This record gives sequence, structure tokens and C-alpha cells, in this order.
Amino acid sequence: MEHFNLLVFLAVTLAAAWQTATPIIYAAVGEIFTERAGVLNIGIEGTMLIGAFVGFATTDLTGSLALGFTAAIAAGMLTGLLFACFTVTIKANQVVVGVALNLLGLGLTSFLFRTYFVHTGSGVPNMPAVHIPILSGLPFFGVALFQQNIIVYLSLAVAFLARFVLFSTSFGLTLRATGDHPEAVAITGRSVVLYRYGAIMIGSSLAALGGAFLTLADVNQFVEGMTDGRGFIALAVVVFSRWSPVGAFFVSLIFGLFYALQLELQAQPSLGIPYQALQAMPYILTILALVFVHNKQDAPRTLGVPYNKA
Amino acid sequence: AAEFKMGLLVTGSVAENGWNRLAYDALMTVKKKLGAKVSYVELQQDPASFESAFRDYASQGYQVILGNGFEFQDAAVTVAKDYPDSYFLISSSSIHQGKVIGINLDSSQPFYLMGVIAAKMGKSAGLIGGMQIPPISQAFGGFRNGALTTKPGFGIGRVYIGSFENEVAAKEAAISMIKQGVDFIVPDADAASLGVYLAVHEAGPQIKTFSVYTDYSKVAGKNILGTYIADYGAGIVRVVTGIKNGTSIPHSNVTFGLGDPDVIRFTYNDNAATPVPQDVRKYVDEVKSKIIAGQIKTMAG
Amino acid sequence: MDDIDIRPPAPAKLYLYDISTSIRIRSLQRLRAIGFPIAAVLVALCAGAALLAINGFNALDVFTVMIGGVFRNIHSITEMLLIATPLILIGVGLCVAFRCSMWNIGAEGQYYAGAVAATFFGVHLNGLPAPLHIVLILAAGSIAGAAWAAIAGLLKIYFNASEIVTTIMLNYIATIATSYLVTGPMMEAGVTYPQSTELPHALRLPILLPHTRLHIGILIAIALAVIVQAFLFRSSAGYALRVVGINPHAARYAGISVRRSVVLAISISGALAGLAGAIQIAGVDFRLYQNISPGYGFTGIAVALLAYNRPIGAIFSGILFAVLSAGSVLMQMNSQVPQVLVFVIEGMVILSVVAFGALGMRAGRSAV
Amino acid sequence: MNTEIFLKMENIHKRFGSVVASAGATLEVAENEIHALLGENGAGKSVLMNILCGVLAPNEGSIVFKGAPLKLGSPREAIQHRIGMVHQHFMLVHNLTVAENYMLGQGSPLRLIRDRSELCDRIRALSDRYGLDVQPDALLEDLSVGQQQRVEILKVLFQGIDVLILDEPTAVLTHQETDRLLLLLRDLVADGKTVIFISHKLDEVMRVSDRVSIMRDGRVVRTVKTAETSPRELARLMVGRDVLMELPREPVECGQVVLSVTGLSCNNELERPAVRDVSFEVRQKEIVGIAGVSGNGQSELALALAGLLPAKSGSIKLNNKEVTGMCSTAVRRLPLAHIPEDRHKMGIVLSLSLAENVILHRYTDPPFATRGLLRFGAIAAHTRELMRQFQVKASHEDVAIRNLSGGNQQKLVVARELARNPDLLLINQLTRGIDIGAIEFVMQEVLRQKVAGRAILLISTELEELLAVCDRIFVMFGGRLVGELPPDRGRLEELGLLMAGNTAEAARLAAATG
Ligand SMILES: Nc1ncnc2c1ncn2[C@@H]1O[C@H](COP(=O)(O)OP(=O)(O)OP(=O)(O)O)[C@@H](O)[C@H]1O
Ligand SMILES: Nc1ncnc2c1ncn2[C@@H]1O[C@H](COP(=O)(O)OP(=O)(O)OP(=O)(O)O)[C@@H](O)[C@H]1O
Ligand SMILES: [Mg+2]
Ligand SMILES: [Mg+2]
Repeated sequence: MEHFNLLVFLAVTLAAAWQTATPIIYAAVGEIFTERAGVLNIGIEGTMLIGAFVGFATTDLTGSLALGFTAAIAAGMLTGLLFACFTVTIKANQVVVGVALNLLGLGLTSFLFRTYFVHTGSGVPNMPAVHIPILSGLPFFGVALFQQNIIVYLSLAVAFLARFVLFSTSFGLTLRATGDHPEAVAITGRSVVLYRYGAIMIGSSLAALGGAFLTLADVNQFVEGMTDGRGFIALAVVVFSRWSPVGAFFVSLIFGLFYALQLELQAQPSLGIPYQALQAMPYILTILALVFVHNKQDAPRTLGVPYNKA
Repeated sequence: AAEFKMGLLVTGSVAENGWNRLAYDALMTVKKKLGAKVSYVELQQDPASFESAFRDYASQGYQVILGNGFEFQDAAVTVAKDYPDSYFLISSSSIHQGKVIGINLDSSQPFYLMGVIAAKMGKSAGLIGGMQIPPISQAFGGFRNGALTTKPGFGIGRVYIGSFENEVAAKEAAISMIKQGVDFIVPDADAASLGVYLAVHEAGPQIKTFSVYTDYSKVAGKNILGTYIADYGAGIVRVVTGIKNGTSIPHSNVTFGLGDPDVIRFTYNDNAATPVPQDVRKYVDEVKSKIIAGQIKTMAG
Repeated sequence: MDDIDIRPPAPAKLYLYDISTSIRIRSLQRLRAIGFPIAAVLVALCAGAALLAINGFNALDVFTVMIGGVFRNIHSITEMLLIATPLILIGVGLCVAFRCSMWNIGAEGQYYAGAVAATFFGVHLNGLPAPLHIVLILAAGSIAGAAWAAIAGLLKIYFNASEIVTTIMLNYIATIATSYLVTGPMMEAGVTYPQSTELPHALRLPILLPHTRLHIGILIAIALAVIVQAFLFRSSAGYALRVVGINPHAARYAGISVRRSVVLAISISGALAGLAGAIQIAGVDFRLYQNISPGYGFTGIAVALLAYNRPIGAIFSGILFAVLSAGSVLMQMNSQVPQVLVFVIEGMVILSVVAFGALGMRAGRSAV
Repeated sequence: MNTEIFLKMENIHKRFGSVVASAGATLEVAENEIHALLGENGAGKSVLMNILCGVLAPNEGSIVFKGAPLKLGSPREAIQHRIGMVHQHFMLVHNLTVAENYMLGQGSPLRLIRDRSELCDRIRALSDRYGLDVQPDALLEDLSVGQQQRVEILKVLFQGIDVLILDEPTAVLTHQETDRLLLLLRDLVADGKTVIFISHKLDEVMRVSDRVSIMRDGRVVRTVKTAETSPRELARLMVGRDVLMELPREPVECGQVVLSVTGLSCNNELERPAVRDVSFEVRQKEIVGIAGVSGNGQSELALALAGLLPAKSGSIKLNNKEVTGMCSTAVRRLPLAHIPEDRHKMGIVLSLSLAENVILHRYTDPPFATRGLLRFGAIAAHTRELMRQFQVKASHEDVAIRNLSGGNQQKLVVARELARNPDLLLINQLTRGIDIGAIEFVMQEVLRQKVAGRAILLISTELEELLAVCDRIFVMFGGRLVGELPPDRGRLEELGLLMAGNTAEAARLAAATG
């Protein structure tokens, strides 16, 4: 009986962890593209909100989840375009533009939500869980890992796809070189500016997709400021994973695990820990993660430095 | 006579189902029933801004201003001194000081009934709260008392997600409770409650819940055994009508309970997968009349 | 070697920089200091107006209600100044951090730390003469804010942990800790509200104008802006911070300790944010709640950037954002425009400040 | 040799803003030769070659290649014409493998790079053919500088080029690596390729090249057959500009030892040995010069003396007091002034005003600061005084120093450092990038300082500068001091040979003349 409980506990926690980690995975994998090309986008928190809102609004209007996700990705690309304009073309400080983007994301989505959705109060259809045949029938872990919705599964695929694109295609090779030695890319005739634009837009659209996951596949409502710092945690995940997409998947999972764990622990009244101490855990963990992985070596060499054509 | 005007202050957004929505609906009811001119403002969580917002309404001649939350009481008391003509209603506050009047929904009473039902029908229960604030901890206290009086030793877990907006966290909390074998889950977390109903619905009809404040049967119709509807509007209209006509000014703070069926209603959902059996309903009715009669103190202990 | 071509030495170059260019440069600088922020705000307001118009509001009416409402009487002006006080203090502090290239996004958390410390010393300490006690409260708030910020500074110099991420995480931790304190150890005895005990009346900051809430905090903020401006631009230590921020290599060459400067700069910004929190407790809120800031720490970033990191400029940009913020409440009351529009305008202000800055750099290569 | 012109760059002009990098350079290269390009720092060698390989576009001038005019829009087009260049600063991405670096920018972006075995085989084959020992799977950051150099060369060869341009390939190589490289170049020519080779080292040029062109001030001033010249002649051609300012120099007696360095060694930023066992002394009223081609450890030596780079071993004594291992904050208090090599990186803060730049080290000292506050009156007065003394052309001491020309920036740095009244004046590149008027002025000022009793260490790549003011000149090569000479114009060739690491030849010359 004891064993049974422990296994259930594990399985449940794992399932919750993956679900919780999913938006962070998308945002972190996206940010890895951006940072690998030498651009630091701290505006992904705002970008995620924009994705969450646009996805929600579109699905609410059209009733189609697919359209919702598509619109969210498109909105993410537009946001990325704006960020790229300022940081790559105008060469403005990337941190400052990121701060502005976060304010804009929060302000715009809240403004539009209050303007248009104040009287509806309704949710959108939720994405159904997909039960993977056979595997979902496994005891304990079947429920945990193989009865999630498609976007959750996709997060694993996206992580591996990102690894493939970054490390197994000529595009990825050039993108990584852009963050390391842009001049070396420029002399091969490729445009550093174009690659940075591309990397930022990939990053932003993935962040927006992660945001849309919250409204379309996790809960079916938009709530102001609902990303709740996930974008910033994703930034730390990127450092902790040493700019590796698959690494980011597992690091995000650890964050999700802690997040799920704090809810589990709260439900055990006997522990007597103030619930706030548990709530703070993911944030403290983020700081610890940065402390323990403090070598600058892995960071793209020109991260944060605007590229000046000779 | 001057136009009758009522203002509403909330922190956060009225667009989301829950606490602020309740007050917003009440404001709209006042508008419809009393033909009042109404206005509301969504403030940020910033106590400093409360006083000036009260003042702005009061100085524009609003006769009644509802501050939706105990955190408004300090500011109301200060402003009331300068505007003796306005009434300041404060949600979930035990205040009564001149024209500053606390208005409460005693949720511990319907929650007590839910506790009774859960203890009669289930194995263990989980409560998911937004934050640890009085209306929520009181409601949870009622649930606990109801359940434990009915079945001593009945297991009850409690989680605060630390937010009224984070549906995702609410959902996660619910899922984890369900997986740990809890079969009754009741949220009190404003907008975030929705996450709990989603989780319950996805988990299947063996998990039971109650719809709290608003009707969530569209989300989890098979799981909801009963619905606690709070028609805050009806209560507010009652108080405001009294104020407007000068007929009945409350002389203490106002608390609506099961004894005010126009405001607080608890009904059964017959479409649930396992509706509440008749014998339980009968027992609950007895408890209910005892609560109304004041024989059971739902918040005691 | 007869075949080496021997040319006469080139004549010394004629320098372009005579008096008239100097006047040109200085007037350009002045234009940049005043003209750019104004232009940036105008651009941002236009964007806000466009957003309003697209969504079916009458932008002109809305802005009239907003601005007119804020300045309709002395009372509304003082209310606006109450919002300006923390914004100026935080903005001034961030000028110091940003001048040293420390991207402190954590003023929000430092503000909470200051408020908590102030409440603690205000409520749990007895027997001091009131003026001294008030000073102590404000000092406690500043120290708490500085300490909270210093964590990020130390993590930066010892572990190279990005201050951007750590300060943001410290924001979350500070708000969660505050929530714990007001529902637990610091909760007012005898009631069940998540709020702390009220500060004794004697400890409230003196009121400037009778019958308003305007307390001396605004004077403190303005005085500190002047002092910090002097610190940054007239003191040796401020000079060292600026050199570190612009060119750390030159700083090292000049014998300035880069690490010490970095921690000092972020601690000063934390101290001012903490002081803002303490002043808010002793001047307006009088007790601690779970939520005590409508994002002052984030708006403070926009305040500092709009002032081009000049503390005295932060007085004006702080007031500007206070007008927007106070006006946005009126805007919603009277036009039912969601007041979160302010965030959009703040974001737009930062973007146009950045764009104008870049344009300015291109137009003439002199210092910003 | 062919009668048809193989490669000719004619009347090439290239300007960067007001800087003229190439002023009508004309260069002819024959097929299948090793053509060396010599010239002082800043003569325009790199710019000319960057034009030839498509990185830069000339403002004027034409290129004829294999009998047809050549118009290049990008390095890719140059590669298509089979012209490739190994740049002075490697164009290699440190976190990619060798093979990946070779794939960079090749083919369609959508191409997969999964199957590398065929590529790796080809790399290995080519590497074996020239004995380059390049491992295609090695990660770039794990390779030594010499290995990276070979990777760069192989990368260009791999692209199938006929004309190989090498920009100072040996600057960072060890002796053995240099030998290998030179052999390789001969192999390449034997394979039918043409090589253009930029170097500051005469012995290499003598050993490997067929012809030599010498550049000065953006022009090619002379092309000679290597067989018909000698290191001595080349050295004279390189440094023998007879436009010297003869500065009046009264003989002065040296005073006591101010700086004494014994057995100093230190590493550069990349943790590779840069200064090896260096010992010397500088006395009062003495100017000691350190000559050398850049990259031979002079920068590190200066940084170590200024307390900005830790010494690995050895000791530095100032006024007989041990100062080794002092942190830079403490060094600020020493009677030492330092004019750094790169004024934009270190010497000035571009966006601060002249006045603020003047107090860079003395921002806490009276009269510029009292009780922690800056005294603007005193600072401005001091700045104006320096500006007057040093004829710094600026309208006002409050303008940002970025608005000044390089020469005026440098004058202000020199003025600032001299005004600190140091016992030891450490100068790295006194005249870099400043015009002749300014050069004359600062050099005279340095001489005045000497007479005033200072000890001066002058590190420079400009021989003229050293000859004009120094009492003794050390030559630094490969991190060591390889010789000491008096500032005798008659021994210029010897100096040139020593700078190029040709110690044996220099010794023979010294014996012959001495
Ligand atoms: N991108 C550029 N922008 C401005 N000036 C430049 C640029 N590139 C080169 N210069 C200037 O052009 C001149 C010639 O430079 P070049 O690099 O060709 O010299 P070099 O002969 O290669 O010197 P070295 O031996 O030091 O490598 C120098 O004065 C240099 O400062
Ligand atoms: N990195 C930089 N940032 C801003 N301004 C610069 C920078 N580099 C050079 N300048 C300025 O650009 C202008 C043109 O530079 P230029 O290279 O002609 O000066 P210079 O050659 O160094 O001076 P000189 O006339 O003494 O030779 C000058 O005003 C110079 O100070
Ligand atoms: Mg060169
Ligand atoms: Mg020049």
C-alpha cells in the first residue's frame, strides 16, 4: 500500500510537472534561438502574454483552437519584429527594449481584455487530452505521461526539433555562429542582420505559443498577467541548460517539478510549513540555479552586443 | 431630487468570474432595479489609491460607494469624515462606523452544508483557496466544522495557490489532490476557481464538487452536486433601497446568511452523476434550519 | 635611398571644433536633454490615442478628462503628488544603478522590503520620541531595500549571475514574503484581516497641506533627487560609478574598483526604493497589506529612462507618470476606459526614448 | 614568368571617413609566386588585401585578374574567382568544430549537416596532403593559436582557391610553427598556387618570398626581387623615412634607479605566456625604449607594470619598493603615470567631458576633490591649463571628449599623465594615430619630462619615435628582450633585424659595424 502511494505520488507529480513546465519549455527553447544568435530578449514575458491573449481572443471569436494557436504565433512574430527593429536595426540596448516590451505586453493585453471581454466572462473550448494508445494504459505512469494534450507532447518534439535545427542544419550552424563571431558569418556572405531578425522571430513566436498554451490548452480563460513570471524563469532555464534545447526541456521539467511539489506539500497539512515558503521555492531555485552555473564560457560570445557592419 | 448615483471600487478586473464580478453584477442590478447612475473603477492593488478614488466619487455626489474588500475600510473611514452625505459600503468587513458599513456574505454557512454532504458521501475533501484572506478562511472553517461534526476524523486538505488569477495553479492543485485520492474538491479562489472545475471535469464523474458563488455547471455539470449562488446584487439592492428611501439604514454591519434566501441560496444539482441522496438532503435541511435559527455556529472553533 | 618617396610632413589638421561648433554642440545637448523626452512622451501619447481611437473611444475626450481631472483642484493635485513621491524616489535610485550599467529590475521587491522593515520598526518598537522614531523607520526601510538589492549585486560579482534575472526573482520572493508576514507573524492581533497593526498616529509623516494627504515625502523625494544628482555628477564616488558604467576598462585603469562600484550602485538604488516603501507606509498606508504597490518599481524604470538617467529629470518624469496614473483612474470612472492603458503608454515612452536616443547618436556624436 | 599580367591592383583608394587607408596603391602579383607585403603598422596592408578578397570595396581603382577586370561584391565572389584570405583576426567560430567552421555559409541554409563523414574525409585528405594535421572533429576552442592558424589556412585551401592571401600569419606562431608554415607556403606554390604574404618579420620574408612590395602611407613604394635584396635593405626601406624631426637633446646625467624589473613573466588574457623572464632598469632622467612588432608581449609588459595584469613570476620595484602583486586600486597611489596603448578602450571615457577625463586617476585627490566632492572650478582651471599647454584644440572643457580628433584626445591623455608628476612615466604607443604636428609636440614634451628628472619607459612599434627620444632601446621579440642598442640611426638595420627575430644576422651586423 505504501509503495502504491509513493508511485502514484511520483506519477502525479511528474504529470503536473510536465504540464506546468510546458509554457516554460516553449519560451526557453525560443529564447535559446534568440540568444544563440547573440540577442538577449528579456521581453519574452510580455510576448507570452500577447500570445496568451491573442490565442484566447481568436479562439473566442472563431471557435477554432487551431486558428487561435496560429494567430498567437503570428502575434509572437510581430512582437519579435518590433523587438528586432529596435535592437538589431536601431541597435538600442536590448535590456531596455525588453523592459518596454514587458510593459507593452501587460498593458495591451489587459487593456484589450477589459475593453472587449468584460461582459462575456466565458471561456473558450478547451483542448482535449490525447490518450496515447497502449502507453496510456500503463499503470501509474500511463496516466501521468501519456494522457496529456497535444501541446504538451509537442513541447518534447519542439525541444528535439530545435536541437535538430540548431545542430544539424546549415541554418542552425550559421545562427550559432552569428552569436559567436558575427564577422565570420558576414564574410561568408550571409546577412547577420537577417539571421538575428530570424532568430528573434523564432524565439518570440515560440514564447507566444507557450503563452497560448496557458489559455487554450491549460485553462480556457485569459487572466491579466497570467504568465506570472514564467518568461523570466525561462531566461534562467536558458542559462542553466547552457543554451541547449533538450537541456532546457529537462531543466524546465525540474522547475515544473518543484512547482508541482509545492502544491503537493501544501496539501499535507501536517507539515506546518507556511504555504508562502513553498510558493517561493521556484523563484529561490532560479536564483540558486544561476549561482551554481556561473561560468560565462557557454554563453554566446556576443550576447547582448549589437552588431555593427564594418 | 438629485439623481441617485452609486460607485464601485474593485481591485483587479471585473471581467473575470469571481469576487469582483459579483460586485459588478450587484452594481448592474442596482442600476436596473433602482434606475441609478452607476460607475465603477478597477484599481490596482494599491491601498494608497483607495482614498482618492472614494473621494473622487464622493465629491461628485455619489450617495453610495461600494468598496469591494476589507482593504477599503481604512480609506472609507477617513473619507467619510469629509463627506457626511455619502454611504460607504465595504464588502466582507465587520466595520460599522457612522456611514461606513460592512456588508458580508457569510459563506461559512453554505460551506458548512457542503462539508456535511462531503462527509456523508465521500472519503476525503480538498479545499483550494486563492489567498489566506478572511472570507476564504471563514468559508473553509465552515466546511471543516460541517464535515467534522458529521464525521469526526474526516480528512480535509487545504491549498492556497497564492493568487486569484492563476487558474493554472488552481488546476494543478486540484489534479494533485485528485490523484492523491481526494474525492471532494471545493475551490474558493475567484477567477482561478475555474481551473479547479476544469480539473474535476477532466478527472471524471467520480470526483465531486460544488459550484461556488456562480453557476459552473456548464464546465463540470456531472461533478457538481450542489450550487451555492450568492446573489450579492439582491442583498446590495436591499441595503441600497433602504438607504435611498431612508427607510431602513443598517444599524450594524450587515451579514447575509442562509436566512436570506434572496441572497444566499444552496440548491442541488439533479443532473450530477451521483446526485445527493434524499436522506442526506433531509439531514442537510435540518442542519440548515438549525443554522438559520442560530443553533449551529458555523464559524465556531 | 633615392627611390623612397619623401614627402614633406603633412600640415597639422585644421580642427573643426571652434567656438561656433561648441555652441552648436551645447545647444544640441540642451535640445536632447529637454526636447527628446518631450518628443518621446508626445509620440507615446499619440500611440495611446491611436489605440483608444481604434477601440472606439474618443481619445481627445479621454485625455481631457484625464489631465483636466488631475489638475481640477488642489486636492486632486496633491493626490497626484502622492503617487509621484514613490515614483520619483525609485526613479532617482534607478538612475544610479543604470548609470553604473546595473540593470536593476527589482525596485518593486526593494520597495516591499523597505515597507516591511518600516512597518516592523513602526509597530514593534516603543518608547522612542516620535521624530526620532520616524527617522528610524525611514532609515530601516532604506537599509532593508539596500540589503535586498545588494543580494543581486553580490551574486553578480561573485557568481556572475545576471542581475536582471536575480532582481526579478527577488521581486517575487519579496511579495510572497510580505504575504506571509501579514497573514502570519505581522498580522494585526484580534482581527482576521491580512494586514499588519496600524502605525501609531504619532509616527505618521507630517502633512504639508492641511486637509490633504500630502505629506513631506514629496519634499524628501525632491531633495534626494537633488542630492543624488549632486552625488552622481559632483562627487568623487558618483564619478567612479559613472566611469564604471561607461567603460569598465578605463575604470580599472583609473584604479577604480569595479566590483565595489557595482554593489554600491545597486545598493543605492535599493535604498531609495526601500525608502519609497517606508515613506508610503509612514505617509499613506500606515499599515502593511499583501499588496502595497501597483507596480511602482516597474514604472520607476520608465521614470529613470525618460529622464535619461538624470535624477533631477526624474522629478519631472515621475510627476508625468503620476499624472498619467492618477488620470487613468478618472479616465475609467468617467469614460470607462480601462486604466491599464497607462502600462501601454509607459512601454511606448521607453521605446520612443530609445529611438530618439539612437537617432540623436546618429545626428551628432556627442554624449547623451 | 608569364607575360600576361596575372593580378594587378591599380591606383586603389580607400577612405574611412577622414582616414585615408589606401592612397592610390598599385600592386602587381605574378602567377605562382610568393609575394610578400611589408610595411609599418597602419601602412594599409590589411586594407589593400581586404579589397582584393572582397571584404572591402575600394573608393577608386581597379583590379585586373587573369587578364580580365575583377569586380568583387563580397568575399563569396572572391572565392568564386578562387581568391581567398586568411585574416589577421581569425574568422573562426570558437564553439564549432573544424568541419562545421568549413561548412559555415556553404550551400543552402536548409541543407542538413548530419552526414559529415564525407566532408571530414576530404578535410583529412587535404590536411594530410600538406601535412597540416587538422582534425575535422576538434572543437575550435580546444585548439592552440597555431592550430587555429592551420585551420584557417586549410579552410581557404578547402574552398579551392588559387590565390592565397595571408595577413600576418606568423604574428602569433611559435618558431617551430612558423617554420612549418613557411614550408607549407612553398608546397602550395609547388602545387601551382599564388601566395600573398603580409609580415613584419624580415627573415621570414627573405626565406620564403619571391618578391617583396613595401607599403607606406597607403601606397606601394617599391617592389623588389627577394633574391636581389637583403634584410638590411628591406629594413631600411621599411623604416627609413628621412622626414625625421631632429629634436634638440642636451646630454643629461642619469640619476638613481626608479624602476627595476627582474625576471618578470606573465600571461596574456588567454592565459598563454606573453612576457618571459624580462629584466631591465630605468633611471631618473633616462628614456628607455622598448621596440618590437606588436604582439610580442609589449602590451602585457605595460599592463603588468601598471598593475593591471598579474605577474606570474619575477619582481617589479618602484623606487626600490616592491610593487609586484599590488591591485590596480593601490597602484593608483604610486608615483607612476601610464599612457595606455588603446586610448578608446582604456585611456579615456568617450562620453565624458574633457574635464572629467582629466581627473580619471585623481578624482579623489585635492584640489580636484575635497571631502568627497568634486571641485569643478579647480578641475576646469586645471583642464584649461593643460589644454593651453598642450594646445588641445577643443572649444570648451565641458564638451565630450568623443568630439575631439584622435590627436587631440591623445594630447589630453599625455597632458593628464604628465601632470600627475610621476617618478616613472610608462608610455605605450605615444604617437599612435596622431598627426605629425602632434607627434613632434608630445615628443618634445616627453623630452622635457626627462630633463625634469623623470624616469621614462617608452614602448612603441614606431622606430622613429624611439630613435628620436630614447637613450637606450631594448628590442622585444617573442616575449623576451632580445637586444639592447643605442638610438643610433646608423644601426637601424640591426634594429629591424632584431625586431624580426633575426638575432644571428643582427649579431653579425653588429660585429661588422661595431
Ligand atoms: N574599418 C576601418 N575604419 C576606419 N579606419 C580604418 C578601418 N580599417 C583600417 N583603418 C585605418 O586604415 C589605416 C590602414 O590600416 P591597415 O589595417 O591596412 O594597416 P596595416 O598596414 O594592416 O597595419 P598593421 O601592420 O598594424 O596590421 C589605419 O590607419 C587604420 O586605422
Ligand atoms: N569610437 C568612436 N566613437 C565616437 N567618435 C569617434 C570614435 N572614433 C573616432 N571618433 C571621432 O570621429 C572623428 C573622426 O575620426 P578620425 O579618425 O579622423 O580622427 P583621428 O584620425 O583619430 O584624428 P587626427 O586628426 O588626430 O588623426 C573624430 O572626431 C574622432 O574623435
Ligand atoms: Mg594589418
Ligand atoms: Mg588619424
